[in-house]
Amino acid sequence: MTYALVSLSIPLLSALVLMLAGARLSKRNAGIMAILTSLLSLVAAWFCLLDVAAANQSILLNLGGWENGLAIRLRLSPLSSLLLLFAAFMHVLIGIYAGFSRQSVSRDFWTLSCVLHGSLAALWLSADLFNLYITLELLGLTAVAMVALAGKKAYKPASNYLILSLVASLFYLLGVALVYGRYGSLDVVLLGLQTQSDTTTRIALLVMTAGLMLKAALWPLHLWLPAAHANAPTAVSALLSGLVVKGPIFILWLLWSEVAPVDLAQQIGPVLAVAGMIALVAGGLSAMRSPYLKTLVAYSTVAQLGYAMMALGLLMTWQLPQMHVALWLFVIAHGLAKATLFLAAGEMQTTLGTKRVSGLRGATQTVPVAMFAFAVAGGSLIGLPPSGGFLAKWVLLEPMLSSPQNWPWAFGVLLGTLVSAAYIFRVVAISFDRARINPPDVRPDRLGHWLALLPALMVWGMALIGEWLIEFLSGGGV
Amino acid sequence: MTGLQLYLILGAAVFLLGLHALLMTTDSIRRLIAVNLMGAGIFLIMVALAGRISPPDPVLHALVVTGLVVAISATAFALRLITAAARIDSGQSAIPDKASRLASKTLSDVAEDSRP
Amino acid sequence: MSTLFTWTSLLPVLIILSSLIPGLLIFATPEHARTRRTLLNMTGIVIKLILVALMLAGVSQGLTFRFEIPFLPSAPLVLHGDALSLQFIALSSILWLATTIYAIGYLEGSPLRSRFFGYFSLCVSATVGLALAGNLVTFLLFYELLTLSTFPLVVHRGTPAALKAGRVYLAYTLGGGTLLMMGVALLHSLVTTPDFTAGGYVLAQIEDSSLGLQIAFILMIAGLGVKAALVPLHSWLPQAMVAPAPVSALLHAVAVVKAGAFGIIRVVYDVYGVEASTLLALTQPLLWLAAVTMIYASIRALQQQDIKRRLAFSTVSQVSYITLGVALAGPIAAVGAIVHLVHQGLMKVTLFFCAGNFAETLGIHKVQEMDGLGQRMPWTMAAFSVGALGMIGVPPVAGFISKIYLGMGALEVGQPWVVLLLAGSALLNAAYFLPLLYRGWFGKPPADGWQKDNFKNHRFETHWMLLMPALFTALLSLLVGIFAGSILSPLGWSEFIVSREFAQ
Amino acid sequence: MTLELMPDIVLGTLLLLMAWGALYAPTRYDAMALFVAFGVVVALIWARLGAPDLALAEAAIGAGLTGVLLMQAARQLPAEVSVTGKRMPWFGSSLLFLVLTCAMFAAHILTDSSFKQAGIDTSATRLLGGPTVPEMVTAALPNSGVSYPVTAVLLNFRAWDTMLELLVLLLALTGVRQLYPGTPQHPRANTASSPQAWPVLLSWARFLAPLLVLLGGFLLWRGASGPGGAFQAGALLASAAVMLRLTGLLPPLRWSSFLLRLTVILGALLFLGVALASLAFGDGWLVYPTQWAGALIIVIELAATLSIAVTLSLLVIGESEDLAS
Repeated sequence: MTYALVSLSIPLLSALVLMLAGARLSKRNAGIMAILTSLLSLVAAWFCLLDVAAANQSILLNLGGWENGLAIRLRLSPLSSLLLLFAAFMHVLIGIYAGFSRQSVSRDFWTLSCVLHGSLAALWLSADLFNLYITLELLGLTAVAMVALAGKKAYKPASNYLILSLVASLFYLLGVALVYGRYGSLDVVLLGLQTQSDTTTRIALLVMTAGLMLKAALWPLHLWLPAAHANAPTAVSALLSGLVVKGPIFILWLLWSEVAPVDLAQQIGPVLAVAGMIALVAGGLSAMRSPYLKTLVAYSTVAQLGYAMMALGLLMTWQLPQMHVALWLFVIAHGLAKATLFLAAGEMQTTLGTKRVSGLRGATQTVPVAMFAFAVAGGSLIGLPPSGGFLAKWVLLEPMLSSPQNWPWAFGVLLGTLVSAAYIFRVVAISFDRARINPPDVRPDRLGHWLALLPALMVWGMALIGEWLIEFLSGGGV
Repeated sequence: MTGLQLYLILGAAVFLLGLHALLMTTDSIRRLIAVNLMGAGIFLIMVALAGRISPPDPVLHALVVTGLVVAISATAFALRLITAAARIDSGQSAIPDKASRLASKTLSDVAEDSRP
Repeated sequence: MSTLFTWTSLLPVLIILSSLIPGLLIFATPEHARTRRTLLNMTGIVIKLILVALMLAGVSQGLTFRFEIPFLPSAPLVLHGDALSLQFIALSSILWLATTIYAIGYLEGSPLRSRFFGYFSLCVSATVGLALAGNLVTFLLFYELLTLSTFPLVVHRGTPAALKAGRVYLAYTLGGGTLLMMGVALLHSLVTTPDFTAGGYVLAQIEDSSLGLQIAFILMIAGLGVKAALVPLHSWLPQAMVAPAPVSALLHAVAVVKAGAFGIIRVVYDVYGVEASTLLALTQPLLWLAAVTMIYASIRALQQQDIKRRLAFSTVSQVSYITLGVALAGPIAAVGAIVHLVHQGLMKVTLFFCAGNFAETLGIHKVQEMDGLGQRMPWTMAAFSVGALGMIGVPPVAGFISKIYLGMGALEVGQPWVVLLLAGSALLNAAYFLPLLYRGWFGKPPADGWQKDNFKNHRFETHWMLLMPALFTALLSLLVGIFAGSILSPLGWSEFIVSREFAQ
Repeated sequence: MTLELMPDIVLGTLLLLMAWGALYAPTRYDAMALFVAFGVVVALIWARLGAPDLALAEAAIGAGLTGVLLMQAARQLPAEVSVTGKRMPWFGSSLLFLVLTCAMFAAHILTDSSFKQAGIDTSATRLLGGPTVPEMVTAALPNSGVSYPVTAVLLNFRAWDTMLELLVLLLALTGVRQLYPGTPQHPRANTASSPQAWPVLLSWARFLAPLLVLLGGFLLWRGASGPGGAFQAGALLASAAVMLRLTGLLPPLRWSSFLLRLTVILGALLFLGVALASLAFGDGWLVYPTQWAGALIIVIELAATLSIAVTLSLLVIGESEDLAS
């Protein structure tokens, strides 16, 4: 647990120091400091993961040493240790990209990215509904401030995003208030022992779910996402799509897999799963039609989150532990792949001087590395073996196929795969156009392009540790 | 009906009123006010729930204090953001394209040329 | 860990790496470094051929080559060199040699050659991986990688037509890949994913979940059928003709189409097993499908005036022979099917090389333009004739052997109508190939000369790098037919495979 | 029953009226004014419900700071296009549905027996037969270092929440600072930061501000044993600062000053420092040693008050030249 706390407090401390230092620290040094911070946090998270793997169970910590119920509890499960590691890695990667590639960011990006890192770590570790509310707010405000970094054109999307995010948090807070009113507790584990499926619980869970779905941009509450994610600076889009939307999903998962009574979860599960299926198709179709590259990538987030929602819904319906694994494999694979997609999209936009998909004609020649990264990461989104996306899909498919009455769900996965393939290869096919090449405005930035490729290779590399990952997540994953 | 129930209903009513207004208006300031009202409704519910016992539940009061800080921070940020967004000329397209940039460049060139 | 590092476990990996690493290096090679690129290509090929020979020797000695790393629960990644995989690997390695030489000559002076040869090598690596795959999940993996690495080759020219063909190709093959994945996953949920076993491994489950097994079979055959170009999933293949000639050769003879056919062989023999497939009533529909494909594609081939398109439909028809042999579910037919995998490859690659030579040398694309070709390009025309006659089934060319075995196999399992079918198909083959030969040898060259005439003052009738591969493969098609009786011929090896398959 | 509830009903009606007005008043200016009035009513209700801390906080924020914020925004915003903004027609039917469902749910909640039970007596909130959380608070109070339960919860039992809450404030400030990138190019001669205030307002401010500061100090000091505490004190101090700044009596608060930045982050920094120190040298993350708990809490509260005060005033009245780094 100590390592987890260290991994959590390093970025927070660093954020404060960066704020204090202000202009005294040059922008470059601020960047280096933030990257080192994430790196240190990554190391701590790694040790934390080793600890958990050795203990092979969740570790609970009562903050302040107070008794259960009174104290806020933190919980370190295999999943949260993995997510700590994941968040730290993404911050290191995107930090290096933001600091050293041609895309420059303002000084406050570093403060915000440290706060984001810290609040995500706090979220993964928290097992207290109200504490989760605060981390959720932190996450939302950071995200909005980061979108606003893009400058004037992003203010409007940012303010819309902020209002939506506030509303979403309030829905969640209402649910928390009702739960506390009903059970007199905020602790996830204690609540899990107590909850019954009465009306209050039902309404509380429903409003919380609505709020969290809005925050996570799960269909049909996703309409804010493309504008916000597509207008942010490239590094920020990658963080938003890769990490920020995963926070609410974590809480949603916590609620339904632990707090909610089983019979209630079984009632709501199919609804969520169907919504996930629709998200897959609807998001994919929107991505297919989008004229702008970043919007396409943003819509693909909507679609891919459909997989996560499907996994969650089916987890609730069937109460099968594999579904935890499927859900979190999707989240991690999608995070890595999406980081690549946004970085590559940003690089291609800068180099080719266009934001349109049609401007990518000839991209395999003009920006080969970025385009290759885009295609490779796209392969994971489609779920081609042996990528991380395939691992997740495989784990999701297995229980679906095991008995004939579940086969219709597999059809949803099939549809999702085809739609994702359609929008990814729409981009890839255009890039092979040699007849009407769009000439680059500037020379490609080598570092940025290769950095974009890195997470894509990692998501394919997940295959190497696939079996271990699945076992690690299913062993005491809850 | 007791006083507590009255305040519970009031809280729910204020929340719903805020939600309704949020969905009905497009003016950002009014939407922000609506969000604040929703928050106030929730706080009302929480305080009413705290009042079930005597002395009132300190945990809920503490949560509301925390919630208030979060609300004022977010409100201040949102207001600043809204005013900043309003300052920006809304005529600009959110995603300018190479073509349109070129077009605007040409236009300004033309303007440059036509200057005496 | 000790099993990881013996030479028998590493050899399969090395075989894949022998084309993968040169491929990756070629990507990094500058466009103008022609010698370095050629050197990389040739080193890779030579190493691969040596390794394959080594493995061939090992397998015939009874050694097992198996490499395994964990991947999915109860479905590890397994590379496994058995007799059947070697048949396919040997074919693709030899044809890779021929095709690479051909491609170097063909693409001389054109842009983006590093990219082309990079993907070319990746494509071969995927094919070899697919051949070595030891279980269905590994097979699936390489099957998808093959799709991905061939796409850039299909759209290599980057023209609107190429892009359109590429989109069609992707739509079909990715759709097929998805179906295959569903099938594999369904089968995995029924019987998990053990290694390919001669005689199959589903027999024990046949009572409990026959419906599931049937659906999995249909899904997998549909997925594989796309690449094997079974009607009605074949239309991508003629469209993909816009690709450069070496790519067409690769698609038709070495990699893509063969991957589908090879997959069908694996699924029927080593996953379901002949007994289970018959019990589940799966072979008869497959037989019908193959028969329909055979006849339909031959008729379509008759209608084509473009040489490459005619060859494409001929491929559709010829590859279904393999499926036919598999579906007949008898040992002799099986020999026919497996040997046809090689024979068709050799003959078809010859035909495509020759067609490419005609186009490159004299700008000939249509059947009508072939008049008198034999006078200007006798060697190429001779090679073309060998290939065409083999396709019809004229002895002693390789095609004759496969047809004989297929026919005997059909009689053995009591399906005499298949013999009629084969005869009909041979007639149709003759009908669409003989006119070409007639025009080529006996037609009069155009009075006003050829529309273009490259390589006129060369030592050979065309560039030697274009001519030699065609002659080489034509010679091979003849030799494997003539020496079919030898144990080292594809036929002998196929009998070796089948004897193990039908042993139990 | 009715007589007893009379004040509640009056307050409730007022609340709803104000809420309605704040949302649907014909002009935006009226809406804002009514929103401030709404805040006052809410403060009254808090007082009535036995939550004096909240009443104080709401008065300082809802009526004070939010009012200033809104007025400033109103001054800068262009006129509203239409009275209540454009309506979204396609939203109509779905909205009706939504509101109806919500209302139905609300009605259901309030009549549902389980909630009624929970709403009237708290027997349902026992943790698996153990003591309820308020009982735990009472029991643990002597060890918490302070004698007022709300403060104990905020700064000891749920100190982690409070620490994160301070971060939220900092974050809002960082976010606002994004909107004023770089140094202003055109220093305006007569900016809003130094308006020509009326003499009456000036003298009022001179009189009120010290009072607010005093009151803030008192609240902070009192927080250990009674209603009050860091947040209320900070909010009052911020109100005083805002008032003085608006009348031009306070020099501008410049983000570029190191001291100011230190003050802003002091609360969170100290909190985090204590947490790390307790992890490294003490019994664990945020575990205060019992004999020092009181002193620690006072120090943290002091720091937090300063941070909150400065952050809030910057959030409310920070101009571009103040916020630029």
